[in-house]
Amino acid sequence: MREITFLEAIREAMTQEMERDSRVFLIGEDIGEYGGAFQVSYGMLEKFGHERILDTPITELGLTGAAVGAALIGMRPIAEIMFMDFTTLASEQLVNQAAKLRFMFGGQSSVPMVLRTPAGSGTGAAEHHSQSFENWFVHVPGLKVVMPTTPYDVKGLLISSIRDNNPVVFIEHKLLYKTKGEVPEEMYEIPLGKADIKREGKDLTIIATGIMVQKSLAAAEELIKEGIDIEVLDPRTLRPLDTESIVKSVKKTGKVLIVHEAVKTGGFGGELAGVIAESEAFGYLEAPIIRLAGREVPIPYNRDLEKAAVPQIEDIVEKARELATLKV
Amino acid sequence: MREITFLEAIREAMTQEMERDSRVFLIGEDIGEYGGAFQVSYGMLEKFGHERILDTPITELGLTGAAVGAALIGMRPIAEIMFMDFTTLASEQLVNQAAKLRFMFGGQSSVPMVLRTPAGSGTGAAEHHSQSFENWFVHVPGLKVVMPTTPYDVKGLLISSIRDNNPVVFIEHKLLYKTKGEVPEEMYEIPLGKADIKREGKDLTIIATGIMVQKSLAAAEELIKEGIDIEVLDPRTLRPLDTESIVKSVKKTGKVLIVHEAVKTGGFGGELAGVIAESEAFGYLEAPIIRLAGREVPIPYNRDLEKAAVPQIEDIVEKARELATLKV
Amino acid sequence: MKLSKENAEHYMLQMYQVRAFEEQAEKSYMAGKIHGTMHLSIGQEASAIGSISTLEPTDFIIGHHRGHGLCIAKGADLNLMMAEFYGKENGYCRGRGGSMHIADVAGGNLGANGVVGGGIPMAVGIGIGLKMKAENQVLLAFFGDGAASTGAFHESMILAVLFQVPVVFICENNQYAMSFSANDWTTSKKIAAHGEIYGMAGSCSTDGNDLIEVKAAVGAAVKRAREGGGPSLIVNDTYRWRGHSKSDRNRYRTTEEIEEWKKKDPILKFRAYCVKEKLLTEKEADQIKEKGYSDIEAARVFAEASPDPKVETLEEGVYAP
Amino acid sequence: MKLSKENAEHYMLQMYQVRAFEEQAEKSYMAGKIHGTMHLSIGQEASAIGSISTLEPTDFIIGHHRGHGLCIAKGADLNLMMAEFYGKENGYCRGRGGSMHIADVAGGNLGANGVVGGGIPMAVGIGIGLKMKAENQVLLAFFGDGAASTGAFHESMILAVLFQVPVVFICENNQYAMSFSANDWTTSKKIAAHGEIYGMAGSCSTDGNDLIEVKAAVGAAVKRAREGGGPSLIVNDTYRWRGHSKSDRNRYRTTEEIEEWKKKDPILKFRAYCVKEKLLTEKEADQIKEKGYSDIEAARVFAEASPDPKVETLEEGVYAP
Ligand SMILES: Cc1ncc(C[n+]2csc(CCOP(=O)(O)OP(=O)(O)O)c2C)c(N)n1
Ligand SMILES: Cc1ncc(C[n+]2csc(CCOP(=O)(O)OP(=O)(O)O)c2C)c(N)n1
Ligand SMILES: [Mg+2]
Ligand SMILES: [Mg+2]
Repeated sequence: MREITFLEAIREAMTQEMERDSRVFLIGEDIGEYGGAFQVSYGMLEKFGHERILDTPITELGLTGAAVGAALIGMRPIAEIMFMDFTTLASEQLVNQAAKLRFMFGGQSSVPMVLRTPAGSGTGAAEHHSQSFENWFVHVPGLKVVMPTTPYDVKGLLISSIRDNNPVVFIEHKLLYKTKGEVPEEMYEIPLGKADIKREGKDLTIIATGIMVQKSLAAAEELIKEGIDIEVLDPRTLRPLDTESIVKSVKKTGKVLIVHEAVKTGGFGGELAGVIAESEAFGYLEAPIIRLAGREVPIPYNRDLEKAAVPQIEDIVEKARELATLKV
Repeated sequence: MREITFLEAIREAMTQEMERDSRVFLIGEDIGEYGGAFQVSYGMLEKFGHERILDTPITELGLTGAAVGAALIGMRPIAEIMFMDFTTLASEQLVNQAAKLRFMFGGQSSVPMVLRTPAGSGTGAAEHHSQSFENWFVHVPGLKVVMPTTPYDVKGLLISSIRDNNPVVFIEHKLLYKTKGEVPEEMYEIPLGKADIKREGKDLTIIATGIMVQKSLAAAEELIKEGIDIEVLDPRTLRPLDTESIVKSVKKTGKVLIVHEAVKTGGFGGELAGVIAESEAFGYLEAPIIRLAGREVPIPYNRDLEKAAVPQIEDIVEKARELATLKV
Repeated sequence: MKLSKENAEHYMLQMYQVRAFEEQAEKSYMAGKIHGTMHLSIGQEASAIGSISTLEPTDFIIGHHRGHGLCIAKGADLNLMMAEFYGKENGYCRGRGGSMHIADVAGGNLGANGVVGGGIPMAVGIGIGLKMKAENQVLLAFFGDGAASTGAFHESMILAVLFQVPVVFICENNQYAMSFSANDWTTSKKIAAHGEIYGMAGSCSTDGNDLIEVKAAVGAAVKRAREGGGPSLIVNDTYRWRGHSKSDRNRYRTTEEIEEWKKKDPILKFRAYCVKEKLLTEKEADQIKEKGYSDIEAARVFAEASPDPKVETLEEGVYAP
Repeated sequence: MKLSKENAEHYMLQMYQVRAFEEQAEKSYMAGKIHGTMHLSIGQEASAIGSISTLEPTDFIIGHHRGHGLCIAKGADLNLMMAEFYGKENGYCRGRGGSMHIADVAGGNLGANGVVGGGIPMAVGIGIGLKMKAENQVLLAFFGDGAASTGAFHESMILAVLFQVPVVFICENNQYAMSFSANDWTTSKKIAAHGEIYGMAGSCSTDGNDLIEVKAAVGAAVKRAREGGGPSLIVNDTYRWRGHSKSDRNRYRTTEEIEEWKKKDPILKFRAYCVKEKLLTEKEADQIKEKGYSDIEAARVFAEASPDPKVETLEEGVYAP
């Protein structure tokens, strides 16, 4: 099958949906001529014109609210926040309005919108352009939160997100943009709320999100050489979470390592730990639930420090080995 | 000893600190003549004048940033955000600036400020005036997060927060404002990062935050009648967390129930579960770690629905009984 | 602009309904039948009704926390509205929203909001959507003088002009944001002037207690918006008679000031106008008033007899299917 | 306003240092010695240096992402600055901040910022603090034309006027916010006009490529602020020659436009002025230029020889003791 990049898969999903459904449009900063800070929407202005590619000045709150309002009357906007760090400016509209309007109005309306945003470190852009806030939005009933990890997944998940009748926060790790993979040309949906076992194994379950899925897969390849057989589970959708798949995998392996890039304290790993520790999988646990996640620091500029601030393949190998070989 | 309300204790802490230290000032909406939406600062304008009680128009981002800036040059501002729901508008300055400036500038500066905000449901104020976002701020290195639960604690913790050289998010549950308790007139500090065992017990540890501490204590009184002896642990400071006290208590009782008002998914209960499940207490657990927390809905207006949306004493009694009597 | 008798009767009735609704709301609250808080617009009726009288039924409004008048002006069913105020299952929002969040989406009322400035960015997006749908509809977006100080306002004005949305932004300047006086905020008198600089043609202030003046100003802006002339910003100067909400102790203003404004009662003003213009006799006006109050009494009865939501349904309706 | 020879030499040197610093930055990046991104202010030097030349050493500035010129103008140590750019332990921020976050707190530079508009609310607070300390200090707060569209700007202007802070807000209008043209944002030309309406006396625009004009305008505002006259808003119209950052492909503007602006090079303009006014000879100017470039070369050598931060120290310095 044809191989394209993660970034191209996003562009293709948006383009195909815009061709299919005239209610879909893009709104964001520098998404027109500039093509988006990461060139995700490059070329789309030529195709769809200024009527459907709405380039805005720097107005995170305003443009997010504009997406909410348009969705409220039946459009299907895709808003882009250039860096996830700036969702701090947009969260009022996302959290108080988009997430709540339907419930607050007793079901009279819905807010079918997608807010796409690049997250994560690794580009040397330092403290204000590197954060991962997924658990903030997981904490908000009314929102859905999607974190795709492969070109194939990102296309199917984005199409589902656009077609979903609820506000979806769609988080793209920057270092995934140039990764390549097989992606069908036709449109397809990957249902929100379904985890994917990216690698089957029997000794230990790694639950990883975003870029950590790729790093965990690489770690698993290392460890199989030592005879340690790792299962890598990618939730893909963080809210709603596919608890069933998680419980099943942990019951099978009896051990679990949670890996994410976001800061450990208060992060999504806690939610995963909580879900497992209160489930029937608890009785099957042969070792503590271990979280390997971002260190308790802002993301620094210096390249070595930046790397040290988030889990790397070696860190995963080490923790996974330790846990897999632990006798309790 | 003299009894005063939680609200009066806050006012007294602020007043005494302002008398002691001329760098301390208040900034917020309607904190002057109006006395604050909950009358916390009532009377302080007369005492300190407009120079130190800075009443602002509706500018959550602006006033929070103003506190950050003033702190940056050595003042000690106390900013009030009228309802925690509106920290969504202020979080850019809190999360990207206040929390990061010191690290980002390699230690050249510090940001000694307090952001006080009333949180939680129970006042019939519905979706936009009832939320609990503590875990958002727990997730941000550089911030401290304090959630006091008694008049005595709130005074000592607020004094420590004002004297702390870091940005502190200080979360006050509205339903606590009118609760009464013994509070010394003199100034005293309660160190940040120290949990408090609010009730000793041996059968089960309840770790509760905010108003849930009071509800858990009431539940414990019910259960002792049935011979179930509950330990209630109040972390008081959520970041930094007193992991040691938590682990110790759980090792002692072997069972743990986590109770908070914020929505369960993505909440601080996950962090607590994660901390316990990866600690040495794991080996002492005699039952799954259970979280009892806010339901997966915005806070509704109707009184019965509003109550049903967050844990009540009966819910705690029931869960605690179930867990305490569980044989695994 | 000359009103028809029919319209005069209609506006007069709506004004009394709003006044009666809010007086009733206050009574129900005092009687302990209602929990929470509420924001009354008594004294501001001309702004809501004058503005919304310029719309077609297919047009839209989006409101703010002080929104009872806006709802009624947009034609809300008084029973469903009162039931919502009482938190009942058959209220507009199934009792989930209450006073601060009433919406009547089918009737073109896209809802009140508890966040000051919360509706303004959405208004831009609604305008974008209306433009894309090209059905010639217009939106009125209401907010208070306090909301004009928010960042949401500034960003939204810029976007509204950039995308030339068919939206009329209406600032109901009732002189205070809680205790914060519009005179303290040094730009208060200048909100409309900002509008001009943002590039909104025809931004202006009105005597917001004069229904006729409000209707004329908003009507012109609505016409311009409908014809593709883009957004406007209109400031209706008015006054709230009651405290900000139930927590208000009125420490920031004098009784004299309140009394002064009460003399400018928008209802009496409109009534006098109708009588002078021979649109209504005093007797007809009295009958309308009576009808207004009895409509609300009927709504109260309806609301109090209505069922509460079932607790088992709590988690319904968070997500759309 | 007549410059002293000493000042002329000083500003000329700073201009060349800024230009040289950024040319070096670009080279180091191209050579793969630097990761991340950077924002060059080549073409905007007069705005930074003209503005900051009006300050006393005890005064403060707060900057934005395009801040190299501001740092140098405020008297930064070039070695420590370059070391920071290289992410080294002995850089101003111990390599934690990099290009976008250089601060020199002891020197009164309260730091650059990666969030557009991020420094503006802080500026108000710094102003509040300075007023409370009553040591007669002033703050210059820099931001771009793009930042003027943010809610942070609007809220901050209102608060600045309300509290009459000793702050001069300086909008460096380089015509674009990334690809977004100041002409597209319909109020771009009107930022200073907004300032007037907010109630900032003496808000104005300058030819931001003319150091003398900038200095005069900012100087007057600084004087007013120092004397308790409150905040001002000044817009320096200028142009960035380079792309927005390393990701820019310059699709949104023409080569002709860039070439047109290059003819208005602020360095050549100031140099010509100095020669005309007999403050400098051509030869002296050449010597200054040479010194500027060699200072930067020395800084590069210093930076490249500097140690990297130790990974073990990662978690240091998040919290103040
Ligand atoms: C963002 C935000 N900040 C603060 C509040 C608390 N609050 C509710 S209404 C209000 C005053 C609003 O003033 P204005 O916009 O003039 O409307 P009015 O109440 O006068 O009708 C305030 C401060 C809020 N609801 N939202
Ligand atoms: C809040 C926020 N939104 C978006 C960005 C991405 N961004 C960085 S610089 C920039 C343009 C800024 O324009 P302007 O303020 O005019 O400054 P200039 O870059 O032209 O110097 C943008 C959009 C950001 N850093 N912060
Ligand atoms: Mg008002
Ligand atoms: Mg610019």
